[in-house]
Order: sequence, then structure tokens, then C-alpha cells
Amino acid sequence: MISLTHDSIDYHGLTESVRSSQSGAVVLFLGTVRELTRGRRTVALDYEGYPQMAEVKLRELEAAARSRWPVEHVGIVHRLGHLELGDISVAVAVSSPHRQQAFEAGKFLIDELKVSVPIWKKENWDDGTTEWVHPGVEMSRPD
Amino acid sequence: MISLTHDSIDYHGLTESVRSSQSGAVVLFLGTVRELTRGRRTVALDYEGYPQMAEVKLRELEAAARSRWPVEHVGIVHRLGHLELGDISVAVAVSSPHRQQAFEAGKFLIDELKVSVPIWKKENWDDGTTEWVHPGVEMSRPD
Amino acid sequence: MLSVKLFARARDLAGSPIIQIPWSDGLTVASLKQRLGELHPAVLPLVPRLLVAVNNDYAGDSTIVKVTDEVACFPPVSGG
Amino acid sequence: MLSVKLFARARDLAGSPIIQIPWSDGLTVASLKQRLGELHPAVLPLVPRLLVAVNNDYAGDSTIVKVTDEVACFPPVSGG
Repeated sequence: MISLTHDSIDYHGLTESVRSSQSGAVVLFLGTVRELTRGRRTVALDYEGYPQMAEVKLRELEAAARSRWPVEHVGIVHRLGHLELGDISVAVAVSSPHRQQAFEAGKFLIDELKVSVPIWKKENWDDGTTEWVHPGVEMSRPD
Repeated sequence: MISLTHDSIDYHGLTESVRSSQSGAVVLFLGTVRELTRGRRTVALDYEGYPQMAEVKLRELEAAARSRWPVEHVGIVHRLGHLELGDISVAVAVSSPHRQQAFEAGKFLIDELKVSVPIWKKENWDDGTTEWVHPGVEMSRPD
Repeated sequence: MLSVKLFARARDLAGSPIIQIPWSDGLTVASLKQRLGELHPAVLPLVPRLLVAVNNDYAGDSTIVKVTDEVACFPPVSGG
Repeated sequence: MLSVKLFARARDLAGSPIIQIPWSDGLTVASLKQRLGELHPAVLPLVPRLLVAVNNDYAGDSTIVKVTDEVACFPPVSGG
């Protein structure tokens, strides 16, 4: 199950959807809005996506994971819109026969998601400024 | 939170208990009863523990994880008693500022749990026989 | 005219989520980035790091873009 | 007498979750395993792989065991 949503992520439902008696292991990863980033204080994040391409890229990631590990089920949900501290921005759930595979596939999926899926976050700092996060791009000029 | 239980594991509550706005990452591992093990068909597992020592060892594992990674919260629940196919036998949840740490700590905890915490499982095979699982011990004689 | 979707800081700098670029057959992604910078100078500092997607896949500078393609430009992603 | 808890296949083979072993001060884990095998020959095949816990920690063969210690013997663990 691959989806983008503007609502709270139901990671419990997502995890249940990947469980099965063929799989001895389930790994769930949750990304949540963290207050401190390199010493600066965040009050909220805004996530924007390019939904049609994001879904294509997420399906490609699922296929890549399946080609490397004997993954049984994959569930990925990414939230878009305005997120407060502690909110869940992304949930990745995988099931596989053995735990090593589930950990590796889960880590692969979130690592790759972060570099290839067209979604962007904008920091809302506690000094009132906002700033798009674009890795590798000079961040000195606040938007 | 460290616990042993004879009831179904509430992994949703466990995961909520490790979430926080100081941690950007949560990793949850679930071990579930798998139908096929090296080609043989399981119908159920019975887990037995040495509870007082198991809790001591689980707390030691939590301390070891904390000494290696900046883990914020750790939750481990292991179920004992009779489990059917698909039931959750163990849940490990960790939160930390960054995902790499959460994956490494989660994997460490379940890997070490499996070698050092005094809990044993007995296979209930579909041919009606039962067999304790004792890694490294000759399994040719059913109990 | 080629329709190009913009996202995140690229959209903010251009001031629009979609822009039109005069186009003719045979032009490449490299031309697209150059014209984008000329038409929207505010985006210029971002151009060297801009990613271009054609029909929902990343495209290199030498990829030829047709006016009927679904095209988007955006800075490095930061989801997760 | 030293009280020794048994678990899993060790308990099944001995036929009891707790056994008493004649004991005197200064004896070690190695002695415990030897006496266990003598008193409960059914457990003998398991003795080379048996783990011994003293006061909730794993103990090596040279560890001295007192009658007041909390002692348990069991085969390799398989939780998770």
C-alpha cells in the first residue's frame, strides 16, 4: 500500500496490513517532527509533494526492495501539509520471513525515499522565519 | 518500558509510549509466529520464560543500547504462553533523534534478546509432535 | 509553449506553480534550465541544483523534451 | 541442599521444574552440572550445552555457588 495523505497517518492500520503468518518479522519506521535541528528550534513543518510523480517513485522503491529482499508486504504513507511537533510525517512498514531482511528493506525504503521521492519540507523556526529544506542548496537566505 | 505478558501485545500503545517531539525517528520490530520454518509447518508455538532473569537481562540490553546510541525511549514486550499463527511474540520499539540510530538500536535489541534473554519456544508441528527450540542442540529427538 | 510545474523554493522564487516556456521540438533539459533562468531571473541561483522530471522520471541534461511531456522543475527533495 | 530451577527441555527431561542437589560451600558451576547429570541421567545429553544462571546472571564453570544463591539451569534460549 502506497499513499500520500493530508490526514494523520494511521500507522497501526498500516502495520496490520503488512502482517501475515508467512512473515516472521515486521519492521515499522516512523518519521516524526523533531523540535531541534542542528540547535535550531522548529515549531512546525509544511510538507509539499508532487503527488503523481511521488507515487510513481514510491512504487519503484517498493519494486526495488522486492527485487533485493524476500519482502512479503510493503506499506508506505507520507503525509503532506502542515505538521506540528511530534506529528508523524512518514510511515514505512515491511514484512518478511526473517528479521534481517525486514530491517534492511525498511532502512532501504526510507533512505531512498529521502533522496528520490519529490516531497519537500519547509521549516517553521521559532523566530517566525520559514525555510525550505533543499539538501546541498545554500540555506543562508530565508524564504 | 520492559515487560513480559501472557496477553496479546499492544504494540500500538508501546509505539505511542516511545514517541516524542525530541525524536525524529521511531523503529518498531514485531516478531510474529511464522507458518513455515525450514520447510516444516508450524501450527502454534509455546513460549516459556524465566521471568525474573528475563527482566534483568532486558533491562541490561536497554542500558547497553543507551550506551551506544542516543536512544530516547525504549519499549520491549515479550509474550509468553500459547501463540497461534500470526500472533506477535515480541515487540521492540525505540526512538532517537535520527533514523540510522533508531534502526541500529532496534536491530541490536532484538538480535541480543534472541541470544541472551532466558525465554524458550516450543514448536507445535502440524504432524502433532512438539519440539523445544534450543539453538546448537541436536533436534533429532522430539520431546 | 511548454508547461513546467515548479515546486517548493523554485515555485516561491518564480512566484507561480506553473510557468510557460516558448518551446520547439528537439530542445533538451539543458535548454529548459537555461530558458527558465532567463525568463525568471529570481530562480537563477537555484538553477545549478535544479532537478527536472519528465513524465514522472528524473531526466538528465541531454534528454529531449516535447511540448506534450509532463515536465516539472524542483530543488533537491527533503521528504521523510 | 541447593535448589536449582530447570526450564524448557531440561525441565522436561528431569521431569521437574525444580530439583534439589546435595551441596557444600566452595563447589562451582562445573560441579553443579556434573551432579545434575549424575542425579538426573535423562538430562545428561543436554549437560554440555546447559547454561547456568546464578542470581539472574550467566555464570561460567569456575563460578562458586552458595546454597543461598538463586540458581537455574537451561538449554540455549530461543525467544523473540
